[in-house]
Amino acid sequence: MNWGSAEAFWNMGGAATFVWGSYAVTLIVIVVELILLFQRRKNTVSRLLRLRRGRSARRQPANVSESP
Amino acid sequence: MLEIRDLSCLRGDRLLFADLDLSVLPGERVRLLGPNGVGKTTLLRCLCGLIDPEEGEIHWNGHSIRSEREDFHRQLLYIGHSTALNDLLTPLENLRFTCRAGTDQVEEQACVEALERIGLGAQIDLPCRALSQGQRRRVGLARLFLGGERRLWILDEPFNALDVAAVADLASSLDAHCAAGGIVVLTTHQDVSFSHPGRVVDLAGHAC
Amino acid sequence: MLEIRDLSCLRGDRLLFADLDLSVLPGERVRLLGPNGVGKTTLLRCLCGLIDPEEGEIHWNGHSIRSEREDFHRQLLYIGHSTALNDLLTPLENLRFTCRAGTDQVEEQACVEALERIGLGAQIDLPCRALSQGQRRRVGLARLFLGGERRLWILDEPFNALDVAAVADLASSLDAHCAAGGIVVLTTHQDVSFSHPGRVVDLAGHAC
Amino acid sequence: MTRSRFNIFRFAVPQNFYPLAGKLAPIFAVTAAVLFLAGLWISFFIAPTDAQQGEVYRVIFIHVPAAWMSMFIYLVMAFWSAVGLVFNTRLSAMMAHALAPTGAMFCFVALWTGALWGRPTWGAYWVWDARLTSQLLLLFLYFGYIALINAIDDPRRADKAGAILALVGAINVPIIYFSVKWWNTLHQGASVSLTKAPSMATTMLMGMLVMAFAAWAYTIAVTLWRVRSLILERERNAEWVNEELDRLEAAA
Amino acid sequence: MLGPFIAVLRRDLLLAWRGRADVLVTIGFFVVVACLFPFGVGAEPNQLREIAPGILWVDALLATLLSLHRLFAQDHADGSLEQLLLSPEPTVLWVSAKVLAYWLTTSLPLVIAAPGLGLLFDMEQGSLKVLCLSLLLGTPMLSLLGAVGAALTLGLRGGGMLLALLVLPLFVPVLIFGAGAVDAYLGGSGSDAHLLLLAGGSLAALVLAPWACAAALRIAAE
Amino acid sequence: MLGPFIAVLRRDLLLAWRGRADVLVTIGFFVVVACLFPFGVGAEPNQLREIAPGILWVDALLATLLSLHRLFAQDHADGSLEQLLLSPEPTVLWVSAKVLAYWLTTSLPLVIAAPGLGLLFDMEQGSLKVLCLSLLLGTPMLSLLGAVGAALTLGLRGGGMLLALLVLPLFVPVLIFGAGAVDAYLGGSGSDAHLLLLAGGSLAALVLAPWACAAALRIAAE
Ligand code: HEM
Ligand SMILES: Nc1ncnc2c1ncn2[C@@H]1O[C@H](COP(=O)(O)OP(=O)(O)OP(=O)(O)O)[C@@H](O)[C@H]1O
Ligand SMILES: Nc1ncnc2c1ncn2[C@@H]1O[C@H](COP(=O)(O)OP(=O)(O)OP(=O)(O)O)[C@@H](O)[C@H]1O
Ligand SMILES: [Mg+2]
Ligand SMILES: [Mg+2]
Repeated sequence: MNWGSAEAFWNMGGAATFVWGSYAVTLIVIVVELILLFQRRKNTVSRLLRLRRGRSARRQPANVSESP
Repeated sequence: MLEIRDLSCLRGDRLLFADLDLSVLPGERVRLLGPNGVGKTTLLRCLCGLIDPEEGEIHWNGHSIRSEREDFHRQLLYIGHSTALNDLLTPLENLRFTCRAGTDQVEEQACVEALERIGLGAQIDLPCRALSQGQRRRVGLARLFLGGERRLWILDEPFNALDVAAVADLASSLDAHCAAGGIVVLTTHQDVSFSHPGRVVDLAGHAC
Repeated sequence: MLEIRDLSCLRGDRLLFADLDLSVLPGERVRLLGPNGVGKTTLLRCLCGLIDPEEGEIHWNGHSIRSEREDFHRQLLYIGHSTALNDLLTPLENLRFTCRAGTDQVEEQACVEALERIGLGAQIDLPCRALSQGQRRRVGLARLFLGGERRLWILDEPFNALDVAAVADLASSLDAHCAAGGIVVLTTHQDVSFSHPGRVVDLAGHAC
Repeated sequence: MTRSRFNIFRFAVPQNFYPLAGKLAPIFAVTAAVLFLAGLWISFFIAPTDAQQGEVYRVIFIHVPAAWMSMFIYLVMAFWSAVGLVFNTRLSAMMAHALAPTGAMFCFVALWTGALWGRPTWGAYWVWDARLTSQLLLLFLYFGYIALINAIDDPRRADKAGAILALVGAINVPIIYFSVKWWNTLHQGASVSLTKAPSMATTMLMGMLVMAFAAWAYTIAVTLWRVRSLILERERNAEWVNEELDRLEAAA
Repeated sequence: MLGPFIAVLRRDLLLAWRGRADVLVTIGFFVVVACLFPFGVGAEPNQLREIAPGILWVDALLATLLSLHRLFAQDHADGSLEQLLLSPEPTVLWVSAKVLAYWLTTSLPLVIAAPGLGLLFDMEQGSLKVLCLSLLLGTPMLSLLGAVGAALTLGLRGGGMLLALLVLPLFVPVLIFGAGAVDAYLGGSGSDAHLLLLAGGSLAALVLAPWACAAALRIAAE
Repeated sequence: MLGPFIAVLRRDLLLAWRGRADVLVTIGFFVVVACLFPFGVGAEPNQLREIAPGILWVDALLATLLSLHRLFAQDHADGSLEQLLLSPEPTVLWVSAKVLAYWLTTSLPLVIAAPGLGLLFDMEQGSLKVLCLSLLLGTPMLSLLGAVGAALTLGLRGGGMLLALLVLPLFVPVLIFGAGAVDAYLGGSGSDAHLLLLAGGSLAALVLAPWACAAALRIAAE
């Protein structure tokens, strides 16, 4: 074990900004990517469901609507 | 002979029409009918090979227009909504360019005559930017007089913006082309009197 | 009341028409007639104040439209050849913008109803780029239902690209506007059946 | 409306690939999480302090895997694009499309960690060193690809245009890499070259490798998930998507 | 009175939001062009640090230039401009709204992105702050003058280039004071005078440019 | 076979001739941007001489960029592109003609204008010659790669900027070897290797780019 205390661990031998800055941003970026990913999935599915509902609703009156 | 088999077209999220079958014999004139937005323009662009259909095949004289693209395009004359005119060039220069780019061998003199015939004699040296709406369309249509040996004409609302005399003139040109064994596929919302009624395809019947 | 006195218009080095006199009373519908390129569009744009005429004056209710520009434009609704639609916005957003920019106070709901009435209910959320030619024109025309208190409508080939049903619908709207004491000045090459014939001005008679 | 297209590879058909991706993705995700935790443990609690650099060097455990991944992903993207253009398989373009955001993410991480590392070691966040510069250009290539795809709203057109761009970019990547290298040696400036640790301790190497495998597994999982959304979008008019939607609607 | 102003502002911001990628792309262009210079000029840190303010200012100017011709082009092509000219309220009103929306969506992002680029060129904090301030005060003038140029070249052939040629000479004073501010700061004489001049220029342009722009648009619509 | 090639080449040259002013405007832009740098960077002759090749190359690149999006835009907007795609001959043919015409009317004038600018920056004869040669050999690659970008971004929102973002990274090698040629010459190691590489790159682009361009245009017309 390299670290005598939790404090020493967080201090990282004086390079805390750089080390933790790297790890934290990496983590944030990964989390953001995952959130976007699942949001996209949700959006896609709800959009397709909406479209499908719209299409089946439109199918019946389509031919009556406004043909000359 | 133009054959459409089982065609369906998708735009964005919407399936415009599905399972369209149609075959057009030499000498026939087909008018596509249907309300605004039903997919007439889309169908015509499909027929030209500008859009890939979602499903189905289009054949010209028994060959798929994909595999025999060059032969097909040598036979095709398409005039769409946009006039394909460069605003800086004169009608004559534009017409000559369109013909040459389509590998039609035309003389300068023939172009001048086509423009005069269509009523642009006075505007032959004006940049197209200065032309009126109807005059612009006429420049595009002058091409019809020069594409003699092209069998298939596909015209998207060719009568738009034309005055009464020009409409009658164009109609008789289309009649003549069909009489000579050509095929015309067109859309228009106007009622134009042709010498014989021609076939009408109502796209609304195939709409999804 | 719209009065045109002694108007002549120049485009480039060509005098299109000269000494045009015309006065239009409330409730009248005037159709400008003439072959392609005679100067109908130019005249309409002159009437709106977009082009300065070479000579002559245009008066609205007794005031020159130059000196009383703001009052005049509060009464005017012009729909030209181009549709004034931004391709990225939806029909609803475009319509709302045009109204607000012209200082018409309209509710969102009124815009939606106007679009539904003109047959674009299904396209209300589509970017205008995706619309068909006729659908684009309809978006522009939806404005007519929202410009209630504007007396003077100037329409340049409003029937272009519209299907048969839409043409009939638009014609009856124009009739209604005239019946309510409005003025309509329009050009069209199509024969449209109105409830009463209206006045026809043949510009070819004034052409130079 | 099922399509009957002949395909050598069964799973090149979106319809077959979609459920397969759904099964595989969680497996890779779990693998990635486990490896990542192990890698973190190694990098902070097993790897010793570096004699020259002190603790800062611990950045290496994300810096290097991210740099490797970002370059590798671009190659894979180009590969799928080429396959898509040559064999006209729709799934390939979707794969390329699904890989891009993750590649850009790793590219950004490599730059960010490198910059943070550079400050204490070189005294500047950024120097115009060949390797750094080509990494930056790679990020621009990713951005260009993503911007192009987002600007096109017809998905099929977006896939095709993206494939062309990815290929043109891929042909240029080695050219860019070598030209930048040459450029930097030509102007021998005050820039510091990457100081390579003389002989990497085995624990260090191990930590890096574990993290690299975690990145691999993560990339695969994320890409599979993303490609599932893309497949649904592109194939929305197919009958099987309809059935899938039935299932999803029932589940919701 | 403010109807058209608000309508135009709202629509243009909406358009920017609709194509939000564009805003990112503007920043991307700004960054990429800045990164080109080291390739051309060489990677020596001291030299780069010295020419950095100049490069960033020239870059901001080019980014403005590249997007300027879009300012009225779309509205002109689709006929919206005609409709706007027929609005009963004075033209200057909505012209100002358009320029404001333009500044918010293209210049402001540049000001925000500039500090990051400053780091790439290893600029120090103090001069970086002066640089950003000078950009913030100077870019409104660029937008306003540029709008006049855009209106004048509307619908002419060779639009983009002609526009560039027209407005670049007008931009030169802005560039001189903008890049000069940092030099003055580094030289110890303080950058206040330069920054005040930039602010004054922007204010003057704000008062005068919309009128010129409105007149030019009327001509272009004929 | 060559019908469309010649027709397109003739028309595009005719268009350039019709709008001769444009060609002058391109040169004007090139000159004005080069003149901006002394304002931005400071007017020390030695420093300027040193960075001159880099600046001129970056400038040429920007001038190319600014005019690139016009390459297909007009034809796309007015429908000529559709007609060209319906031509029976292969698309690559007339695409090459368009790029050739573009190079002749925008890049070649830059090459011709460069010596004058070099004198402004007090470059000496030998390096000026190398600079012009590198421009002559390198700009075809810029045009060809740029054409691919222009075709890919055709009709998209944010066109010009997006195009810039796409192609600028691809332009970097050209820039490095172009500006590097002068440095190598001054450093005494001879510029042949650089010039050969530029020529090779242009040749490779000549073979490959028209295909990519044609494919992209087909997609754009859909
Ligand atoms: C923004 C700054 C930086 C960037 C963009 C960057 C980029 C890269 C890239 C692309 C690689 C992979 C190269 C390869 O495998 O051939 C790499 C590896 C590496 N980097 Fe960095 N780096 C940066 C800063 C640093 C700093 C400051 C250090 C340490 C002082 C460093 C140390 C390393 C090491 C040790 C490797 C592994 C080398 C190898 O496996 O060959 N990097 N970096
Ligand atoms: N991205 C999209 N999403 C949904 N619908 C779309 C999309 N793009 C196009 N459409 C629809 O596809 C149809 C295209 O129609 P097309 O232009 O072929 O009509 P048309 O029959 O020629 O009409 P017109 O008579 O008005 O010319 C329109 O109804 C349009 O709304
Ligand atoms: N610079 C110019 N030099 C000569 N004639 C010009 C110039 N600019 C425009 N014209 C002519 O002015 C006329 C403009 O007509 P306008 O657009 O008003 O016609 P229109 O009656 O609306 O025709 P259409 O029915 O085709 O719409 C055209 O005949 C055009 O040729
Ligand atoms: Mg249509
Ligand atoms: Mg007209």
